[in-house]
Amino acid sequence: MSHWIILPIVLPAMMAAFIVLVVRHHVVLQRVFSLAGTVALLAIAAGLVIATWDGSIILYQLGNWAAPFGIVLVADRLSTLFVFLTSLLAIFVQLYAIGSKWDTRGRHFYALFQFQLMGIIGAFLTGDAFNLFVFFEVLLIASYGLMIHSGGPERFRVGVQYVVFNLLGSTLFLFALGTIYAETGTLNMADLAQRIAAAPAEHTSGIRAASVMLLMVFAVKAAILPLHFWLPSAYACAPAPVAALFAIMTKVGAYAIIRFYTLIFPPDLEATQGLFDTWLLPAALLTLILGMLGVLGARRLDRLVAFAVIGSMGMLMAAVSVFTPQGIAAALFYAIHSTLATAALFLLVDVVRDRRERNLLTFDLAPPIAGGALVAGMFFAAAIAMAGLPPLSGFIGKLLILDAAMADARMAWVWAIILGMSLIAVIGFARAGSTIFWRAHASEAAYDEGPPPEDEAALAPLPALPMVAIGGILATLVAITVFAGPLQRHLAATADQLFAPEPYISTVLGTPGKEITYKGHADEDHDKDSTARDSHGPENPETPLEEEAH
Amino acid sequence: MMEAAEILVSALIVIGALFILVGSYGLLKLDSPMSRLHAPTKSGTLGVGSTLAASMVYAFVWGVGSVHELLIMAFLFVTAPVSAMFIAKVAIHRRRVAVEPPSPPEDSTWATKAAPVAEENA
Amino acid sequence: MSLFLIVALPFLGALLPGLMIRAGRQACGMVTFLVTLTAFLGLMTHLPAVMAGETVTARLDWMPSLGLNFNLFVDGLGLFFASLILGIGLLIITYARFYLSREDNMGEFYTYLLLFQGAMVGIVLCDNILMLLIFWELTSLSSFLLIGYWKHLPEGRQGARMALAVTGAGGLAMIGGMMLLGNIAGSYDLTVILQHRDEIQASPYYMPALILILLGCFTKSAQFPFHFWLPHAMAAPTPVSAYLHSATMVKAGIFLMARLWPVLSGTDAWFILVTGAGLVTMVIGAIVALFKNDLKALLAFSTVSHLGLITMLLGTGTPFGAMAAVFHILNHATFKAALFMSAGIIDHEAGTRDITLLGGLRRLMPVTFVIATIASLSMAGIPFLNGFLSKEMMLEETTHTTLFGNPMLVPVLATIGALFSAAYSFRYIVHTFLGPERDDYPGHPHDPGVGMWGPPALLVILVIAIGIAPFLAEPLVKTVTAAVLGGTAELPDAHLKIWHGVTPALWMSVIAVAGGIILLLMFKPLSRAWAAAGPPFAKAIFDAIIAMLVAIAQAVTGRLHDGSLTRYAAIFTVTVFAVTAHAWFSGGVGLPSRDALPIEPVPMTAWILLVTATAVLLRYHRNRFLALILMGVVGLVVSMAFAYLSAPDLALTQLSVEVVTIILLLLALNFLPRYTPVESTAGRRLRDGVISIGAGVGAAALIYTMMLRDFVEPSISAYHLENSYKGGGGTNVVNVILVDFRGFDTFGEIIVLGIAALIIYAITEALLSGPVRARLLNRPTEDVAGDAHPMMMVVVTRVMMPVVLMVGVYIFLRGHNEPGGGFIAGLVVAIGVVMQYMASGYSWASARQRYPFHGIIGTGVLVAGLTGIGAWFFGAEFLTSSFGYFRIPPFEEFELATAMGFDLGVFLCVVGAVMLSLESFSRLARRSDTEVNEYAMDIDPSRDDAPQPTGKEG
Amino acid sequence: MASRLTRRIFPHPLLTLLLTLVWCMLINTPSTGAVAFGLILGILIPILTAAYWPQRPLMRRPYRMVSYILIVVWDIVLANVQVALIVLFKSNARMKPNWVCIPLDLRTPEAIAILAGTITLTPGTVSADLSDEGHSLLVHALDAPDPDAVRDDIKHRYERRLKEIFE
Amino acid sequence: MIIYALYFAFAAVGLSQVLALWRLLIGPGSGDRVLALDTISVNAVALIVLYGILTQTQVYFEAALLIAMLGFVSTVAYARFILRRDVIE
Amino acid sequence: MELLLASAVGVLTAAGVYLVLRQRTFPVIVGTAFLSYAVNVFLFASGRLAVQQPPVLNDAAAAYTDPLPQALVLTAIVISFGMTAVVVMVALGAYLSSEDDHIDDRPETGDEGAQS
Ligand code: NA
Ligand code: NA
Repeated sequence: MSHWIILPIVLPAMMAAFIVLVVRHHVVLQRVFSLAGTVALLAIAAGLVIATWDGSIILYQLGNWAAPFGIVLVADRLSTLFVFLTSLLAIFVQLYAIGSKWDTRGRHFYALFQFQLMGIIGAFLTGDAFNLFVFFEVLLIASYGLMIHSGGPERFRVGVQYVVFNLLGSTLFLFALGTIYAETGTLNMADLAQRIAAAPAEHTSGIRAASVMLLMVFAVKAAILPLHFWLPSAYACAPAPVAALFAIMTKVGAYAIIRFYTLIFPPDLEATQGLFDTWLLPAALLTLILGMLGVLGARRLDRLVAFAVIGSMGMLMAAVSVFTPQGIAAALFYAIHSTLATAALFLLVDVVRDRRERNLLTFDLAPPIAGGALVAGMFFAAAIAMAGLPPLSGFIGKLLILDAAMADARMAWVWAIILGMSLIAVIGFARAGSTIFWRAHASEAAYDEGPPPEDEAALAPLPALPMVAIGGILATLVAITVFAGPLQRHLAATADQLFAPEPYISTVLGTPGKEITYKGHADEDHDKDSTARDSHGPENPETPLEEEAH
Repeated sequence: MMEAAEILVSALIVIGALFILVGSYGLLKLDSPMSRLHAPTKSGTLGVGSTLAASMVYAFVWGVGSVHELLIMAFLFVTAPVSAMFIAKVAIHRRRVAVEPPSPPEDSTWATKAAPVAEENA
Repeated sequence: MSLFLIVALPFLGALLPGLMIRAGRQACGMVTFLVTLTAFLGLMTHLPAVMAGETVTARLDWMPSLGLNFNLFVDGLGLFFASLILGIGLLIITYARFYLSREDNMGEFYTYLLLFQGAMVGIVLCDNILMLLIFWELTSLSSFLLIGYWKHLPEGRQGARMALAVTGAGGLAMIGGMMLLGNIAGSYDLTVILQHRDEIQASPYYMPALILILLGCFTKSAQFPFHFWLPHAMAAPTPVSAYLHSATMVKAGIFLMARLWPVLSGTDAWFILVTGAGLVTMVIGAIVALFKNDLKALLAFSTVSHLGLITMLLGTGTPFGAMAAVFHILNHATFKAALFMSAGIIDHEAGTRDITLLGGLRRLMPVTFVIATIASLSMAGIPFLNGFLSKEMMLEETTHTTLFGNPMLVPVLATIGALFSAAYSFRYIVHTFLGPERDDYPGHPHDPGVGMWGPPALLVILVIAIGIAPFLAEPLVKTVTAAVLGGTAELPDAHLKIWHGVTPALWMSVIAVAGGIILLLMFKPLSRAWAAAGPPFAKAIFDAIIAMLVAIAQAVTGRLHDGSLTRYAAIFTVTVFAVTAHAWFSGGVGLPSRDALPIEPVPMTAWILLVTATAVLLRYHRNRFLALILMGVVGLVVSMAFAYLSAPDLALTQLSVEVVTIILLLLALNFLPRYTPVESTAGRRLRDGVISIGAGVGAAALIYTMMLRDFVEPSISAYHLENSYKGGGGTNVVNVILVDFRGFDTFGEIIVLGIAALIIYAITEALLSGPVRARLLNRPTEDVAGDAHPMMMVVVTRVMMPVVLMVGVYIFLRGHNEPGGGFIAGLVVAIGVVMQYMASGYSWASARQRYPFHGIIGTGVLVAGLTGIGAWFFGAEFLTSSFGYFRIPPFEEFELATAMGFDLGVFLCVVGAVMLSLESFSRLARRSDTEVNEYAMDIDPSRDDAPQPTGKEG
Repeated sequence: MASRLTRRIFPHPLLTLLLTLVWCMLINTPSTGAVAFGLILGILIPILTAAYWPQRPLMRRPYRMVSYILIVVWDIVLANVQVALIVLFKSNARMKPNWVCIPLDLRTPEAIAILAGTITLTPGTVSADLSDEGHSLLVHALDAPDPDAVRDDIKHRYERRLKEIFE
Repeated sequence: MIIYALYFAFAAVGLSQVLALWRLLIGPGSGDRVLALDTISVNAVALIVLYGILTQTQVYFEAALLIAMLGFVSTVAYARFILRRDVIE
Repeated sequence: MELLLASAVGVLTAAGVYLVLRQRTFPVIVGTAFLSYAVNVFLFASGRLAVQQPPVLNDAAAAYTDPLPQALVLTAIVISFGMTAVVVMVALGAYLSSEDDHIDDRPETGDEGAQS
């Protein structure tokens, strides 16, 4: 068997542990090791994408235990796609963190960073519902640390809210898992699919309750209304590279919804009719509306981008909630696109923050920043992508979603809201960009008593590495636009694979695991209970208690 | 023999339970914090000790034998005075005593009442 | 030249000006000119084929699955528009080179211009409507950059945003329309769509598609009521206005109506919408234009009016109307570009565009005067100029048009439009150039260099040439019209000529010109009346709408996200409750299949304890210390319940975690207020009570129902029970699950714990390196008891800690077969160490601590991970376990399992994590006035006898 | 040299003994293997924790500890019955709680701790505090009309014996 | 006979827990509450041991040991908090 | 027995939710601790209840209590401990750096704050 599947999980974990153990006092070494680890991760992820390109499903039985009894990792097109995306994003984010020196503004940045990668990738790869919970927790707790990295009153206050809200989400996850285990007696996702499909028709309440509870758990991650409240402040307050990395975190929720509601609770499942097919689309559209209203109404650039994330999740989930291969394929394209676009925006916001006087992110008047044309140009490109205007990937994503929505009876609503909200986003981004980047040029005239003394930060030349990182993300956006055709073919194949889950299920459940050869004690006549002091011993079988209990 | 053992175990259990009950009853009944401290620290400890002894006897008669109950007993007996002392210190510190303790025959004051600054110089 | 190259050239070339600007403005302008010229010449290579009626195509697959492909084609219509775009582009580039001042970033300007040019060429040449949408929106974006080019001008920024909002909105609507259209036709390729007239017009989606597409066209082409953005776009530098509003941007909508004419026109809906909008726009634009004092605003509204004219012509749906439209597009492009450029010259030289500050320029700027006059007269529809010809055709067409059953409506309105058109054209000449010379011009008016007047002059020559010899343009116009008709109708028989005889159109023309002169003569009183009437300003309405949107957005998002976690949590709970309840009650619950266990007195007592403690805690939670004590009770009861329910491992874990948690909370409470103030009103508490009772009842009902029913299939744990000993080598199934069957969960779990400790450490560091540090150090010392490190505690700890460590080792070693294991052992050991810390204090104990807790965590994770990896070397999966039984005298036979290595990692990680967390908390508590205690205990009478302290050794 | 090495290996020999005993109790089934393993741990753990117990308390006559423990156990049983009777049958009003101060002759912390522990576990008394230099012990008696008698009893019955063992 | 002794013991200890909880709730001092909690945990040890006799198993030994040990540690922690506000200093 | 356990889960959940809805960080943290008690018992009960069953394999036993939920609860307990530790520290950081332990960014207006 090949160990490639588990490497993306074990490698960051070991790297983080190594960083904590050996190089926790050397920032340069931490950078080197962490970056090297991430590059290796990307290579492995690429290998996994290639290995699953033809539709093969790779199974990894941890501890060599057969599913559903042990935990399995499953690599298929969907999971490897997200693993690759995560690794790619991680490289850019890390370059930015190095270039902007964010990594030195607090302790244990790289350990947390690598653990975060481990959690995210583990969530994508696992084939076990409870193990998914564990990886959710890994990624969450790492995100708590990263979110409040470097501290500060505002970050702590927002951090408390972020943590508490997600604790509620985690609690709900456990309630859901308890319910699902109580109903089905299993935790393996493929096994769940089989058992739920075979569940008696008169006894569906528990399964239905579990299915919506899980949906809400994932909806918290995916920031779907009305469970999204944790997001705006947390993302706005998080250090830029962290916020950029968080761009993939919402996708974990989306991934889980796609996985669970194609594999375990597929749209044609009798037991769960009338649930997510009814509720998810309205929720997604409301999310879209709220996100874009947030873009329009934001008073600060960082919050604007945070709301753009919510809006993008609304778009994505609108596509998912059509629950057709076409819809899922569109959602996947949009997921890739929006991850990169929001990451780029968060990093650009940080560049602006760093270079504006008093780190202003409000739309107040401030002098222009050095290298403003480059930053403005990049912001323009990223905003275009985010708002779904041509020529970047956002537009293609939008077309794909609109196209997919034709299959839904509520198409008119979907179209009207998506298009209407695109307009709102365009207006919002135009308002923000023209204020931040253009109005600055009016500042000399606008100040009554002459311009304020020039800020050193604003005049220093742009540091190269951060711009390379952002440029890299934008270049990737351009690349997925140019190669949208082949990419879309792959995503369509991915979606088709999701809607034909039999190979997945049979691979997971049909692969034999460990052969159990009985290894008793050295002297065979000892039986297993002789070590166990479970009873007071077999010598006096009639104890007074048993006697009386008869 | 078995009957004797049965009687012994039962007696130990009942005695233990009674002591425990008395300890908790005293905890509720006694009217000052320092007095309340006496009941559970002693009766409780002996009550649990008696129960543990019952368990040991039971194991020796009807099982393969067991001595690890002694360990729990030792644990309780060693820690109970420390817990009691801490709670007494709380009572003294929070002035929840009916009568203030008299001055020590030697030294200037009781440790709990010693101001932290003075204690640093000690 | 390849069509791809023609479209790509402006985009690729857009990179050049930015680079060339370092070589100077001349080089910058030159390279832009050359790029455009190359594209233009490339386009001209297709002229012969197109004039011969052929269609040149180029195809490239992009996203075939979506139907989005890079397909281009050029026919008469495309060639016509592309030539206009590139040809006038050349003139504009030349003009701009001289128009822009030294302060303006020319590289940036030409970059935007080329982007815009490319997008326009893309629109007119593309054969895929999705592709067309892309170019369409690109024109919106690039025009946004162009209009906002003068960033320091608020009008520029606002105008740019307004243009983007309006045209962007139209573009978005058009996305919908185009996708519907493509779906009806089964393809997004224009050439295919154009073949499906009947299907399209029969489809139920025709109406929505038509409306959505027209929304795009009308906004782009500034048709009423979307016309208002155009005048505000005049804040752009004049070359931009000249380019965007004569030949390009605003013509994009016209182009698209023409392009889709074969499939969309001919229906009542089309006729009413397009003709109606065009007519209204034409009249309103003309009227408003007359009263504009800004030269460019006047021209802008005149553009609105003329676009309305063309739209109206396309709306009639007749071949003749189409031909007139095509001809007017050409004519309007020529005279309007010339007019904009002349307005720019005036602005540039006289220093103002305000018509009220001008007049009498004819002697000062004779060349400009000539150019502007000829162009204006063409616009007014004076014979022998091209504007006259197409306007005659328009008027002719209106006489055959019946709108709302009234044959007079269209002709009369058209005449009124023409009349105002003549009026403002005359005003442009009269109020700018005629009249007495003034001495208060803001600048020093004089003719500019040939670089600036050359381009409009060239256009004026065209104006005259076509006006005198229209037959020259006829082949072109006919080819283009044929392309517009797209084979759905016969090309009209008419010819382009000056004299058609005395037709109604001629009379209408005469009325228009004469009326125009009269209007101009009456201008002053009319102007006063206009000002008094106070017509609504579209900008004000638009601004109000945007402001309202922003206000709504801020109200909605601000109100919802006001940072009130309590409300977020309430919404979360209610949502979860409601959705789950809905799911539950809409399904079915089978009958109970299990008997309930009897209720016994001891569990009943425990239940009473738990409920009482919880209730009292809720009542008195504001006393935080009491809350923690009650939490201790609840934790103990829960642990006991686990023990009672045959889960000793759980009981042990819950207990030890409980204690560590309490210690953590106590450590934190040291810094926090000890009481929670009453802040919630009774109503709010009632609300929260209702929500929480709902949640509680829900959870209870859910688990109660399920406990009395069986699994749908037997649980997988039967396998674990079956194979725990045989395959995992342990009789404690729970532990075997933890370290073997589901060891990967445990791996994640210890990482969570490790991360928690790292975060706590990092936060401590952040706090201690910030402003908080000083506050912490100088916290007032409260009234605390003496004797921080009591002798009895220290002495007992000296014995107890080693014993506790022993117990830890014991629990660790037996975990595989009996309750216990690495996790509980880790907690026990940690608690033993904590005992030591509590006894002798943090600083005394940590000075004697030899192993950094970070390192212990790292080692733990590494050991656990490496144990898992170890299996690889035996060709097995991560965490595959192995075990065996060994006998080494004097020891009894014992079992060694690789899972123990994993458990050791767990153990280390737990010890490290718990200790690092506790240590971090106690580091915060250090005050500046406390000294590190030198001795383990504060009071030690034996020190009286032993003068040399031994406390430091060891 | 040798003694220093011995001190490194056996910082607290009695602790080693105790730990070995604890291990045997934990294992609960007597065997040489258990004793051997217990001994190994009994040696290792004190070495690991030696830093936390820097001085080795002097015990001159450790064997007398046995008789002391027996006395205390007996007293505990008696004391509990006494306390139980007081708690059950004596009203709060008739009880005479009192403070008892005991000047200490003991100087070794370990010995003082054992004394204090003994006092708490035995008849109606709880050791509550130590004086600020460790020369007196504060004891609370649940029902002691005559505190001096209690003091003398404690000094005679327990402190004297401990003094013999430790000093 | 033993079973009846056990039933009696369960009842007595259960009652003791209720009494101790009562003290915990009425206080009045924090020290009283800590003492009550300590009593509850010591009584819990007895409950576990009794349950071990009832079910004739020794697997609950560790639980009893741990409750004894942890009860002590938490009592000290609570008391230290009242005395010094800082549990580990 | 099932009724006792289910109602205990209900009481713990209700208490947890009520405390989580309070306005200061400390009760909220206590609330999350209660929620984790509740969910741990819930998860445990998903394996159905068994009284006086051997928790460890032996030959004499006819049936066992379900070990899988126990393992899950163990994992959940540990994870929630880690989470609690972090949230306590973050809350402390928030309080120490702004001298305010409100969990809401600003106290709610309207029916709130009358007494604060
Ligand atoms: Na917890
Ligand atoms: Na675990």
